[in-house]
Amino acid sequence: MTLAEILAGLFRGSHDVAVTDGLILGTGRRTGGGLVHVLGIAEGAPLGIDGALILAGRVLAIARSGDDAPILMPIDSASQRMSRRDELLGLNECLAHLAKALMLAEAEGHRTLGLLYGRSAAGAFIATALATGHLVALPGAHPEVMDLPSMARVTKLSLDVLTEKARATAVFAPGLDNLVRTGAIHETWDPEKSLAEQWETCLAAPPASSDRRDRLGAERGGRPCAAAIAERVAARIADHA
Amino acid sequence: MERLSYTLDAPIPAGGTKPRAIVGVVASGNLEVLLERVLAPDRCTVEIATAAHGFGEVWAAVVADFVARRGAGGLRIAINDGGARPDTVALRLAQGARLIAGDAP
Amino acid sequence: MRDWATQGAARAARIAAGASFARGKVVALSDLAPFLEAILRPGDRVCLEGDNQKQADVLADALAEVDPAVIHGLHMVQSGIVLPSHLDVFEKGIARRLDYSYSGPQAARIARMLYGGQIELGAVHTYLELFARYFIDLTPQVALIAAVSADRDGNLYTGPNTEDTPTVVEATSFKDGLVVAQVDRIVDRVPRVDIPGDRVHFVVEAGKPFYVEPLFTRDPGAITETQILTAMLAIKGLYAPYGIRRLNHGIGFNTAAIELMLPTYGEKLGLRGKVCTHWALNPHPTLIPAIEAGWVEQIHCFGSEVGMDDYIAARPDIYFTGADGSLRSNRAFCQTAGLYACDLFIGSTLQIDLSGHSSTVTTNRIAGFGGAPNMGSDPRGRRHPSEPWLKAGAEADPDTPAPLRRGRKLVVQIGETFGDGNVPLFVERLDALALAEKLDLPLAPVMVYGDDVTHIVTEEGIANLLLCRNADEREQAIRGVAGYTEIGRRRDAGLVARLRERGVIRRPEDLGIDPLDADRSLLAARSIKDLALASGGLYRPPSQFRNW
Amino acid sequence: MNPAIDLVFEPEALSWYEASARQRVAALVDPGSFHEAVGAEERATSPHLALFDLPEQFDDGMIVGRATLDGAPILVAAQEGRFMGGAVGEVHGAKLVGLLRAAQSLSLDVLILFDTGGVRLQEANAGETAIAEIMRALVDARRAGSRVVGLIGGRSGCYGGGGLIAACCSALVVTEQGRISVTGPEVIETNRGVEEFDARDRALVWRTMGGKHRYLMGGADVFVDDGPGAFRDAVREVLKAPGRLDLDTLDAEQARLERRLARFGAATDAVAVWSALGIADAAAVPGLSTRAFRAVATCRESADDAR
Repeated sequence: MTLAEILAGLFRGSHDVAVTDGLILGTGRRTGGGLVHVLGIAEGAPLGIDGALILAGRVLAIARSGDDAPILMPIDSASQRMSRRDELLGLNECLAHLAKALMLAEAEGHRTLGLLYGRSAAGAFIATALATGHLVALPGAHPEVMDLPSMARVTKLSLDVLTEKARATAVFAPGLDNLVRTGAIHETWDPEKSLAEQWETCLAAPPASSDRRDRLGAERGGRPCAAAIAERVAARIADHA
Repeated sequence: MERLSYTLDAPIPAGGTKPRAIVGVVASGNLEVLLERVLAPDRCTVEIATAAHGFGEVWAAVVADFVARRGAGGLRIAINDGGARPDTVALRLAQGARLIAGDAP
Repeated sequence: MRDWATQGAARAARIAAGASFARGKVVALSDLAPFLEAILRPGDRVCLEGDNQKQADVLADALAEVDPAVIHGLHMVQSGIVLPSHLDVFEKGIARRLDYSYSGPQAARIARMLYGGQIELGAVHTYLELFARYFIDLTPQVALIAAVSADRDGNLYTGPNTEDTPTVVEATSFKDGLVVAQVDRIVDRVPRVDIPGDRVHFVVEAGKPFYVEPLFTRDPGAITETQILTAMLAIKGLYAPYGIRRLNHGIGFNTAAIELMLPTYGEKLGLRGKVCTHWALNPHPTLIPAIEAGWVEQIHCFGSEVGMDDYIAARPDIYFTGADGSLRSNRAFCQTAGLYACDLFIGSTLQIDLSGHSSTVTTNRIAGFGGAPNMGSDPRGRRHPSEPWLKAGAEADPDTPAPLRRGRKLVVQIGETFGDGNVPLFVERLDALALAEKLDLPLAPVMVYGDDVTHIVTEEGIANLLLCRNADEREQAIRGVAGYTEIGRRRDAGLVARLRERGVIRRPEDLGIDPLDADRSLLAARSIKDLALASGGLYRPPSQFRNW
Repeated sequence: MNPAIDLVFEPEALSWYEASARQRVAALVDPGSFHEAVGAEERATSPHLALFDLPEQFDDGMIVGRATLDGAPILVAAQEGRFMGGAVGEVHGAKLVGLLRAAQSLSLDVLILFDTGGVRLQEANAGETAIAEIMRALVDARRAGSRVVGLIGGRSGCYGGGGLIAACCSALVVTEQGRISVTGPEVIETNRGVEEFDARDRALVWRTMGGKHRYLMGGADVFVDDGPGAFRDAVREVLKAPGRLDLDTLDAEQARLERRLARFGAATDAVAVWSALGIADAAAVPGLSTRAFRAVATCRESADDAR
């Protein structure tokens, strides 16, 4: 789906969302008229220091605003912007700052919902969609850490071999299904149904009291060990306390 | 990965009382050695998982010399190998024996 | 009547042809290729200066650009085949025959071209041997050399990297040959005259320094515990008992470890002032801590080393320096010094066979010799005594009365029993032999002959070959330090034990060395940054060695 | 006097850069106080490396546990930068998640000894997700009052998701060798060309991503020598400040980062940034000893209460 279709599906006509230099900024109105803050990345743009600070500034302003309106974060991005200038000026801080801002806004009572509708990868994915409280995707979305040809270069395995291995496990190959199976993406929406209704269903559910992605990964078979290891570590640490 | 396993009579029991020790890291040309004091003091087992295939004879010789010369009795030794050279293997085994004997922190 | 001055006339003709491209002696960079076409003749013997360090790179590139229809069939007589252009001239037919010494970075390509018949090989030499032949039967008609700066009269300043230049110019210019120099810039007055202008016929301003490879920089960060153990063995088992004061080191990590352990391990053994005081050695950065700790009295250098110039200039008591304050190096003199005035050479190699022959050749890589065979050989012409030389001579030949007994230079091979990629150091048969067969060479390229080697040091111990009385003992002494290689595992355990009782083989424990003490904390510097700090900021490492 | 130590620098016996993760932890905390949770003997290895015929490590390159520092309990995590470049895989990441969740529930401070190239490609999806979980657990722990201190000075630096986790910490202690970044030099060069970033120019790598630059920019809070003693002293120092992460903190960070872009956004090289900071001989900064560097670094940007 395109961003326009998504916004139409969610808000019908009642939104002022605009895309500037690949950044999505604006607001929309829920079915019942309630306010929604919309910010994200469009057009497969990379996320650099400048964009990250704009988004973070907006999130912090929302967190300070006193409203408890949810934040919707549609994402169709490249990876983090790869450049000398971005690294020189501390891209890691800017991306982490955005992620922290999203988590703090959530703590201040704003539900944060990531909506992956295109590509996303690596640092841009972590700083945006993966930092929201609930991440949904639309079919056709294509998250990846690294594309298979690049991975073939780094691992010195042939593309054929990698493709074959990718069939056996969800753990490394790009693609929506694999990220769903690891638990990174909570659910996939059905584009045939009303997006607004699916969105309202999300908001109607009580906010998660803890990060359940590793449990989901175990249930879905994409991450067999993570939840058990994390629990074992926490239990052992507590035992010694 | 190639898996090798040796069980040997050990003339010298491992020193000290520590239940276990670990030395080394798995990296290219390096290895980790985990030593656990779980066997009878005149036995030693060594299990190896190695990225370098076809060096069984060399491993057997290195392991045999180690068990003959150092305190290895009572130890179950597990090795993850990233293709280390025999001199590095011998050194890590000796470091492991010293560590479990408590000579070094 | 015979004309006794044909060579002089030929040179005059070449100068006249070249002068049309020159103002005085100065040739413009843009005219370099046509200029070379004017001064060269097909079939010329040409020395293109370059060794394992400095390179006349601009002249090399220009030579590769000349028209093979005009200039072809050159006979290259040069120390180093190092730059791609050095082989391009053969590929294009500009050159045909080659006599050289060192080909480290081009080892694989030169092997392919030799197999392919694109190069007609005269011989692979040692540096000193090739220099010698410049004065007998390989005298260049044209020398293309490199310097830092020149004045308009052609006086050259070579800076710290003088290296081969005086030798090449001497052989060429005084035998009616033509000398062309590339310089970074032309100045009114050179800082010091390394080559007098009347020996130099043309100068080209390259506008950049000649290329220098930092070949002698070893990162302490890459030194392994096993290499440290071999260094402990060498210091305690060889340097101390023989009292080695005058020596040369190879460029491997084992010898770098020795250099870095003098101020720590050597100090603990009380060896300062007793060993390692006088050196034939390039300015190894890894020797900085020993120099700073007062171990070293003086060092003569084959060449300089990238980043070391300011440090050297600030330590004129240690190094040979000129009126301008910078290092004066000279490869021919330093090779001679290493051959005749040093009591020990120690270096690493790729293969050692059961006779002790060693080689760095593999069947698809021909790295040449450089200077190692000169350093690593016993000079039969030596006549002055020294304690280590006499002691080694007595070990080798206890029966001859002392006044008639030759001493022996200590020639030590040091290494780990397995090299990179688990390749064994010890072999039944050197790859050099297969290479000689393949190329139909009368001589296999052996780096150090077995009868010159006195000791082999590995992590398993030291084999003293001087004490071996027959070929069988020698073979078992070598097997006895060959560790877990196939050669080592096939030892005669009984004979090896007897050799150990006689001190022919000495294990770490025989020397009071615990292999578990071989720790990187023994290194006086553990990184290039440590070396820079130890130099008080005077050593400025090239970027590729930095992690700061 | 022993000339061996009469040098202008006196490194600690153990180099942080060279030490293994286990050596670092042992030398950092009170002697003998470290108790590992899910240690090597449990053989909690990666379930995915076998698919690639790659060797496993018994701790999957991550060591977590409890210790004391000056007698006070503290939690510690350490990455082994030599095992797969310290890369984050499923087990590796989950151990840190578990530790951070324990820190929140037990109200304990955490030390993270970073040494990572980022996400482990052979288990990329698990690693990427683990990074997100770690960041969330870290933020939750900080919001609950725990202090999380990152220590950076290993061989593999702190790259990729590691760089993002580091920037979520309360404070960062860094050595000159320590590198903090998202995209590695080789990846930038591969994607954008050698004109954008020459990955072989190591001086460029360090002045763009290395410890001195990060300290001068406020990307790290304490600059230390390469040894566990120096790190221990620095940790003691930063743990004097109270733990805090709220909107005020992030507003301050927003202002701090916006100011950085305004001040240095036009710079194309670190030397220009350092000049703009007011360092007279900026080009000399990489060569300075720690003492000399601290003396010129007084004009640095700080991130106090703004991280």
